[in-house]
Amino acid sequence: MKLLRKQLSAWSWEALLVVLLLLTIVLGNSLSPYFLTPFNFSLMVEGLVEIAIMSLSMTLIIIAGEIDLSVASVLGLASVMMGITWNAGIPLWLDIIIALAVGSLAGLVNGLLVTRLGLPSLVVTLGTLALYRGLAFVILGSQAVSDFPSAYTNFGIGDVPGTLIPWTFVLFVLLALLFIVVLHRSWIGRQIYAIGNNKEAARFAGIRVDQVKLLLSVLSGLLSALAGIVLTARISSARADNALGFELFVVTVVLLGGINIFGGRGSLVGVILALFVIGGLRNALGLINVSGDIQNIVIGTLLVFSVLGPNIAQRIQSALSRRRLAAGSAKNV
Amino acid sequence: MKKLFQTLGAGFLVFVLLLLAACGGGTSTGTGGTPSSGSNLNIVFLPKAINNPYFDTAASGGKKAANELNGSFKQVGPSTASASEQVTWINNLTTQHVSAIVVSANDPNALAPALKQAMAQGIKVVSYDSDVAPDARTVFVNQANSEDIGRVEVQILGKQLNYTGQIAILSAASTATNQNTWIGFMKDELSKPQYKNMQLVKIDYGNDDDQTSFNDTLSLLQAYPNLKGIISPTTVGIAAAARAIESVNKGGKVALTGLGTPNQMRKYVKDGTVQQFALWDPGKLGYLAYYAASALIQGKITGKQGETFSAGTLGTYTIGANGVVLLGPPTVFDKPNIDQFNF
Amino acid sequence: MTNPPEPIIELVGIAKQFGAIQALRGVDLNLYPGEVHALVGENGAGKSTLVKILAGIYRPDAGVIKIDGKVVELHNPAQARNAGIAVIHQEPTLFPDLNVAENVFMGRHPRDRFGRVDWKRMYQEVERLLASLDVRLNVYTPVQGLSVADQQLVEIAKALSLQSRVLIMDEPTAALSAHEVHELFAIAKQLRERGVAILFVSHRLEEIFELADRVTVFRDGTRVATAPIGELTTEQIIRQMVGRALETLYPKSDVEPGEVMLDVRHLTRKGVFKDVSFQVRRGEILGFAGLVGAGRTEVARVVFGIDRADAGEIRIGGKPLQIHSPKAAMRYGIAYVPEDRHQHGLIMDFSIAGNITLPVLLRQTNLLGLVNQRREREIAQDYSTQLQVRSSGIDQLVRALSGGNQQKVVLAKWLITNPTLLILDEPTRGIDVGSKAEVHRIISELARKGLAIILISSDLPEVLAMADRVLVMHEGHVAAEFTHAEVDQEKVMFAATGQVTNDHHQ
Amino acid sequence: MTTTSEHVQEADTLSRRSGNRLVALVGRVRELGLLVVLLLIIVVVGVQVPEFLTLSNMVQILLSISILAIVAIGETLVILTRNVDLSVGSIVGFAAFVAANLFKQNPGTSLLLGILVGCALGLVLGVINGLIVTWGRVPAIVATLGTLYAYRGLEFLYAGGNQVSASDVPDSFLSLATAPFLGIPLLIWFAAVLALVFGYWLRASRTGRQLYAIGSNPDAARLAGIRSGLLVFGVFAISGLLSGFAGVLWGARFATVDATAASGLELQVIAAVVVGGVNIFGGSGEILGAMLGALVLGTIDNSLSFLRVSQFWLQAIDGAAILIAVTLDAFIKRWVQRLLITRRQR
Repeated sequence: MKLLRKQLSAWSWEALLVVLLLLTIVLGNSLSPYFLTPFNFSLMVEGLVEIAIMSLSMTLIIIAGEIDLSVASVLGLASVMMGITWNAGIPLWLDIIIALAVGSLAGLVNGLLVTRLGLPSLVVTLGTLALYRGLAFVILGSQAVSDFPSAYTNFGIGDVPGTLIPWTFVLFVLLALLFIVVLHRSWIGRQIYAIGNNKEAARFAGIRVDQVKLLLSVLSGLLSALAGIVLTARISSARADNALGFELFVVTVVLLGGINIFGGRGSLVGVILALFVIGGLRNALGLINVSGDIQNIVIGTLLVFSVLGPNIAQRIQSALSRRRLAAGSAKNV
Repeated sequence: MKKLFQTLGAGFLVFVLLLLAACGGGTSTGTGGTPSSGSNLNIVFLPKAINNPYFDTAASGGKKAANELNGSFKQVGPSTASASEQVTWINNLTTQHVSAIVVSANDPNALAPALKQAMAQGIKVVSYDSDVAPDARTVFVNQANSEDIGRVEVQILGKQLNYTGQIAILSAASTATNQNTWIGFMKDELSKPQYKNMQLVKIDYGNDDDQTSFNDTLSLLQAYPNLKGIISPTTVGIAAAARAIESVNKGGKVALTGLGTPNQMRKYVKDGTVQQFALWDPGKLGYLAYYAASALIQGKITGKQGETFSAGTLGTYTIGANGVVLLGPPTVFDKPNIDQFNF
Repeated sequence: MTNPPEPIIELVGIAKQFGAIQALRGVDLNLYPGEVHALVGENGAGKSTLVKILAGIYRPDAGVIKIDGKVVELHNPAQARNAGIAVIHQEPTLFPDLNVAENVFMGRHPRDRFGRVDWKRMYQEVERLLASLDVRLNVYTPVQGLSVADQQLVEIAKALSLQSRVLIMDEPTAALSAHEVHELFAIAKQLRERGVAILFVSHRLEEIFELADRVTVFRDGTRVATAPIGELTTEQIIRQMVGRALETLYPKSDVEPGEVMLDVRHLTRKGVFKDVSFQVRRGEILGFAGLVGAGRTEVARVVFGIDRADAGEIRIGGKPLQIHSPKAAMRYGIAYVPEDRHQHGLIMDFSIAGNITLPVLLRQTNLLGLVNQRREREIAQDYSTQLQVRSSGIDQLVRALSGGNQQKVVLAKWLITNPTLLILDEPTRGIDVGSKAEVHRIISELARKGLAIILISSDLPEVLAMADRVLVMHEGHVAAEFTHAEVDQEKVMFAATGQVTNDHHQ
Repeated sequence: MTTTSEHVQEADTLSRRSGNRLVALVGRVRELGLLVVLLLIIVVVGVQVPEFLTLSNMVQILLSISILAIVAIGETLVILTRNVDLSVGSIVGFAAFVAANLFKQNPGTSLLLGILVGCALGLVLGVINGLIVTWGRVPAIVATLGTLYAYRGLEFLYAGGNQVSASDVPDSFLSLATAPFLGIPLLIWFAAVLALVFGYWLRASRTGRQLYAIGSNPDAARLAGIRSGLLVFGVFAISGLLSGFAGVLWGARFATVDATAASGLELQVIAAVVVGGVNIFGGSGEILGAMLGALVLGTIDNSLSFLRVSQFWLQAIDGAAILIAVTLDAFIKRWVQRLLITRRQR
């Protein structure tokens, strides 16, 4: 019984998110008759894929006790790399590899600054947030490259034949499964949690803390670049301002997913649920023509309450139990 | 750990299952919404950004047309000029099966796939103000002949400067189709012999952001002390530039012209910071765009060259090459005439 | 020692409950001016709870606190402070970015008539305070540059500046070297002369006999005895603490040492230690004595690959090796139980099983890198039973365990790697007497199984009893080496304070 | 024997004195470094482009950073307590629109009332942040990330697609930013006076020192009887208030205000504070440093247009400046720690 309760409380956040998700679906359905249509779901997930991909690596990084604010800028930089390499007549497959390599390199720079110089990742990636975005603008200005081959752009907006499942979503599902297994089942996942909980103790237990962090930084760069390739395909245009400001969106998804901002706690399942809660809410509001910025009231409030709610509940609970205790001891006297 | 996959089943799979349900329906469900009937004019405007007085004026024109035609009018869009956000909006509108989308593109190509998808769902697409790729819309309602706009602005400035001195251009986003076409014609006009003493020293992109345009103008003035004139072919840019010039007391010393709305520019025309600027009436643009969209919905036109349609008080318009409908020549505003306009 | 009749602090019937646990059950305690009152008891006996109640951090569920005969309520640390109670916690609670003087006067900066902070006066007063304690500290230095001992002096200066009449010291000596303890005691005695009442919490009984006037023993949240120190013996105190007589605290068994396991030659790390050489054999326990900061932990860190050596050689089983990381050290069969359990030893939010298997994760993974959870749990269960970790099961979070059980988890975690060389750094610091004996039993058993063991400890009786040989370090070099037979407390102290050189011993 | 101990004492006093100097130097090394960088930029750019050195351009630089500087003062206070306020950009934008719109809707509104309304709005939003962080115990980065969205959304709800432009508001409002006082625009005076007041307050008041204590060691601060919750609440309120005031000034300076005003300002503010040597994890740093940080970044931005470098470089250089600043900080810190350790060993 006790064990069951503990298990429940360990997963209560995910349970709450499932409830939130169901509420979102009910709400969406009541707001717009188009919400529960397969076509809408298809378009919605298509528009979420880039954020979804970046959320995966962001989850790992935050669990390891760091943060990467530069993800959206790396995305922009990768998008620009796709553009200029394609313009230069380099074949598409090589463009993709170059974009991924540049993304990884950007992540590597973040990681080296954090691990080798011992700088706080919050500040480092705040700096590279500006730096990488700036480089993207320096390289491509505010032009756009659009004449990508249709095979590539079709990947961005096309569905699996005979269904309404976007190819990009298939990519995300595969990645998500991989990440869930890696984080929750593999030794490296366990090491990530250990590092986020107590970096020093992890090091003393023979975990190569710096290497793991460096790996996560590179991974974050790589996935952000992948998201950039997806976004470039989806809107068939490589631009320096692609995904401007998405970093906050990604962090919101991860935090709402129950990942502790100080590291060490949370699960990917929660993050994926949170992704669909936020995506669903935005989509539902968009369907009744609420503008994105007003949608953000809901998102922001949800984010605050995701931490505030449990805190308040806990305080009320402890206050109640204290009162009960006081009443009890008074009776004893 | 087992719980992990159980919760996964409870939550994540709900979503995936819904998607899989979609497969069962197959692609045919996509068109399952209400087919757009001729009487049902559900037309939505999607400007570059929603809080821009220029587009607000255009929207009021659209609303007027909607009243006349007994149709519905809505305007949605991003708060900052962003192509990818416009894509999201197009997707939202496609899902809702509106009857027509009237769009001003932040990027002609970025919007194309989404618009094509919308067209595949039977939604009519009209572009106004800033065109998209021609195959992603049926009709483009052009506010003015691009060549006219580009050349007129250089001519106005040339006259004011006596055809001598350094000039700069303060544009919007460098991807904006209309801006680039105009700038192209400006450069062409400048290459004529009478402008040989005028040098274009810099093209600056203020991104249709007030603060950026303001600061950029100040930087231009500092960095090019001999600058004599600025052309800003964007309503946001010219207003910001006028204020910037005035704030450093260079009014009258640095000539400014471009495209602006009379209400925004009235103060500066009256105090002499700006002598002349041009613009078409955006209200009429919106009005015409709405009529074009409704004609498409009702099947009166298909976008072929030579077709004609009636646009209420504006009279009858003919579709030109590439599905372009031209609103008419721009109006030049100056101190004597500016009080006749209110938009 | 005659006590004036009026106590400064009188505690009557103090009780405190946390959830289902009754931490204190109606405790009475009096503190008189000019006495050092020792408070002893096993971990969980309620000492810390009492200290926190006096510090205003916890509020008692029942009972009365009287100061100078008047009933007071201590709702927060500020009220306790204003009531004249100063607390020196186990870990110094200072502000690393601020300098010594500001740390002393934080929140109470002297002010001029405009209400501005009077910096000059503040520096002067702190210098005067430190001088009165005969302490040399630069008042302008940020605290982050100070040693733990110096930081505690800052805490004491803070207490003095508050004109505190009651000074509570919660295990102040846990992180201090013998020399530093000596200095601290000199200051405590000085304060006693001034009429300050000192409540002194410690696990080290010999310190209590050196300093205290009276002793109070807690067991399971109740006070079992209070008596003048002269009326008690160590054995009596221990019996009252644990509720039974302790057969033997140091169950050392003799083992015939085998071949040389670890051979360290001329190991040097610049500015930390130099030219350190020693050998450890299989089945042998090598004790490392010395003052804190003498370089013992630092040598261990280099052997375990956490820090790099600048010169010298480490041989294991006769082969010279480069140990660049703890991971490499583990590969060579080295295990290191660090001195700071919380900081370095455990992942507090992991379960017992998760902690125990952390160093060997890779060994329990299949080809895809996935952890075999069943096997992991089996191994964890096995070791936690062997070491008698008391818990509700291997899924319990280590956060919820007592210090002694946490230490056993750390031991289990390292034993699972099958080490051939085990380095124990202060393995019994801050754990209660009962657990201490168990840890000693485990150490002896491991030595008997043929492990080479290095035991670093500031607890001299422990080193003397457990070690086959004792190495004494002083200021970064080996000052002396003794065999079990020839070693005694005095010799070690002489060497550790630099009064005997190596050649004298030879 | 006595002589030796006297010698020792003498040496000790000597080393203590040099210690004071060392500590004082370390405390100033960041500010000095920034000054050197600033001078270097001015000299290098000034030699190439003499117009850069004109008084009017200097005033221009100061004008361009003044609003940012006022927000940075509040942000510094928040960061000193080991928190962060990401919502400042949204508060500035909201206050700017509300104040400007007030003048648009009621042209007769007194200037003072307009300022008060903007400040009050900022204060309320800051108080909400403070409550969420202290009473709700939500980490500041999460709380203010949420309110960054929420406040901006509320502003959109209030503003819709409306815009206030220069011709809609009275000139007296616009003059709040530009009117000269002793030859220098008012805006610069506001920033300078606020920086001095808060800088001095941090140094010379008990409360100011307690902010450092909270950031340096929150647990110890509580044990020292510092009312951390109240003070942290207070700095969020002050940050909101200053952002509200900055918002009013934003309206006055840029005159054209819509719901997107001051988006992204939070990153620039944090950049200035961090470049100015304020430790992002609290406990150390000064207002003066943050102001210098803003000045250096502003001067770099300004000089780029003089050097006719594409404006696209701006952002990249800002980012690089942050990285260089924190990297140097790390090296300085290592150096100081090594010094302190070797001194202790002696």
